[in-house]
Amino acid sequence: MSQFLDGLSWVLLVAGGLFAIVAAVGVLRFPGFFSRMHASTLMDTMAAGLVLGGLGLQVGFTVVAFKLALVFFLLSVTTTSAAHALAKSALADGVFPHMVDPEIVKAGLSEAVHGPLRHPSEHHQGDYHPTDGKSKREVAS
Amino acid sequence: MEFLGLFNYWVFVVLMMSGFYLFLASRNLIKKVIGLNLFQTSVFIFYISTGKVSGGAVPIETPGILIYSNPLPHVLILTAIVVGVASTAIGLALILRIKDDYGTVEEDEIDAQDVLS
Amino acid sequence: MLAIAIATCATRNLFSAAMLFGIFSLISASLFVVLDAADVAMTEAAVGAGVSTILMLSTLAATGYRIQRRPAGRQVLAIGVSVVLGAALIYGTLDMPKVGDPISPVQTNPIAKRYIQVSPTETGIPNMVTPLLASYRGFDTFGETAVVFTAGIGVLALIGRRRRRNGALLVPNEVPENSAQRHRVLRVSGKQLIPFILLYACYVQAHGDYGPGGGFQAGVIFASGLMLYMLLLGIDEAERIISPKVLEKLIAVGLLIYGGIGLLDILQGGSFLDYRTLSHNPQHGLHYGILGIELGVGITVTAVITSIVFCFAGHLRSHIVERTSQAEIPSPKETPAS
Amino acid sequence: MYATAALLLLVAMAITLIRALKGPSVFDRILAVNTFGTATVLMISVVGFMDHRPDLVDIALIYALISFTSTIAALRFVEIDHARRAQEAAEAQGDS
Repeated sequence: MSQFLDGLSWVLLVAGGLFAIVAAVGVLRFPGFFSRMHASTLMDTMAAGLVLGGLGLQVGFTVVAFKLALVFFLLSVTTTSAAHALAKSALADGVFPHMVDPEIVKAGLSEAVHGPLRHPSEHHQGDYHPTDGKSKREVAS
Repeated sequence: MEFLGLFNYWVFVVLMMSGFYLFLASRNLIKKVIGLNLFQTSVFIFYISTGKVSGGAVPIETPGILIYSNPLPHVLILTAIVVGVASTAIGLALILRIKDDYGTVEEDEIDAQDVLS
Repeated sequence: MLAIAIATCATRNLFSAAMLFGIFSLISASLFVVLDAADVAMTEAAVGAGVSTILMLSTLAATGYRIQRRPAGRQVLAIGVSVVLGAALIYGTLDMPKVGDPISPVQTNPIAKRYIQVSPTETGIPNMVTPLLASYRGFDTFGETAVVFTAGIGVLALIGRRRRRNGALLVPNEVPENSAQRHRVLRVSGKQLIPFILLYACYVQAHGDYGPGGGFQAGVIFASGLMLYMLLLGIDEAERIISPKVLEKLIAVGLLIYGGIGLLDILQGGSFLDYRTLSHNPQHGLHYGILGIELGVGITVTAVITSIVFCFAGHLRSHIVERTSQAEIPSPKETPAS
Repeated sequence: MYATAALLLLVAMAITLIRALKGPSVFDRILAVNTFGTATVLMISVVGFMDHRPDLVDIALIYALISFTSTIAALRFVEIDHARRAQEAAEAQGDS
């Protein structure tokens, strides 16, 4: 049983570390502030939860486990509200969500106003392909 | 920690020198304070590195652990950090007053105003 | 870490320099953890990431954060001096014992051995840093506390309540209608956190004998809790909770507790700060003495740091109020509803 | 096992750091610092366990609290600065 728990906590720890890396890569590579924010929440939820959970399995039900739970609780309270405030400040300061192509937004708006139009991808050929990640990155860079 | 060797000391030297450079080269008083802080932190790192014993543990007595790192540098640095932030606060307060009276925190502009008056 | 240091040098935007400095101290605190200095890491975490960042930011908010480009002459000279000095220092380190070497002079010094081997049994306190701080090096710590005290007094004298008089009380928050009202979510959740922080500070204070912690750390953490309150609800609200006058007195009270315990030792027939006389059992006496001293240190540090931060915030606020009153006379209508 | 997790977290911290250094906007930097802080919290807990010192979780706890405070401070600074710039712009308009 203890070996099973050990293995489980190993898996959790490594998974948490991997999630942390994924989050960090997201923070580095995503275009635009708000999508980066989306990536950073991964760190606060998945990575923190998995790593702290893995550590918690190591100690069992002790004071330390309680502290770990407290850390997780505090992290989930602080990071969410800090993220909320950050997004709000950024929005107020004139940072807008990164759009792949502002024209699409306009097209979407006009669609909303004037009824269905052509699909944006027909409209802007080569600019926007929802399924093609490559051109997205090109737009970002 | 064997592989560290003298590396820690080199890190400390480079950090210290970058703080020193910042202090010498910048004319902005706030940046000078940041440089001083950098310098200070490098000294902290130096002290703590000297206290480390390889294979040692945090100096809190626990049954079963025989080797502890040297607590003396820890004590010195512990107080030094708090004193350091207090003195930083003094420096920044002085800067604020300078800003109030001169309207700038750039050293040469202050000099120029002093020459004028 | 080096990258950060160099980037801090390179950037001319002081705001990013301050933020980078925050990261820098986070990293150095992690380094302290790796190097077995738990207490130091705790202090550095609380001080570097919290207090000094906030102080720098509030100074920057008052002074502006862009620097003009400078002529290069002086920088070249500075680089030259630093590189030469750095080379000399590195040359000096070549003779030094390796990091972690158990037979380096620092480790073989008899005093270190004594502290490690005797102090836990002599004082009954497992955390060696605490008795070392409060008892063996009690004079030193007394001096340090006095320095912190003096710094607090200095800041109060420099940017204290001088500017409070000129009608600044009309505007309760630093930026009316802009910040305090907008962040309702932040305010609610932050407010829930503050009791945790304060309680945790008390725990750190009391638990300093057994785990990492003690007066300095607890003081800084307590002050951070109050700082958070100030950031969330504005300086006036915070000063209503704990008034600057009380803080000023607390600064002195902490130091007086420290000195008073020392004097008590003399009265009991020992020497200054020799706590063994405080109780019939020398070990208990030491323990009580250390706890009392830590309490004194904690009170002083809390009061000093809180009042420093309040001073900075008050100064900043008066700046902003001055600027707004130059543009237009602030009317009571601007006050937020809360 | 702990070493693996610590290594992964270290890499994550390094990557986040690059964003903090690059950060085109102030908010990117704050975000990166925040993420970095979370990573540091995890890192410290893991290192503490690596040393068989679960008490070090205390330090991680303090980190979690303090990094929140400093994030809010940074936001506050940005707001004050924003307000000042807006006001300066308004004054400049009034002058011209």
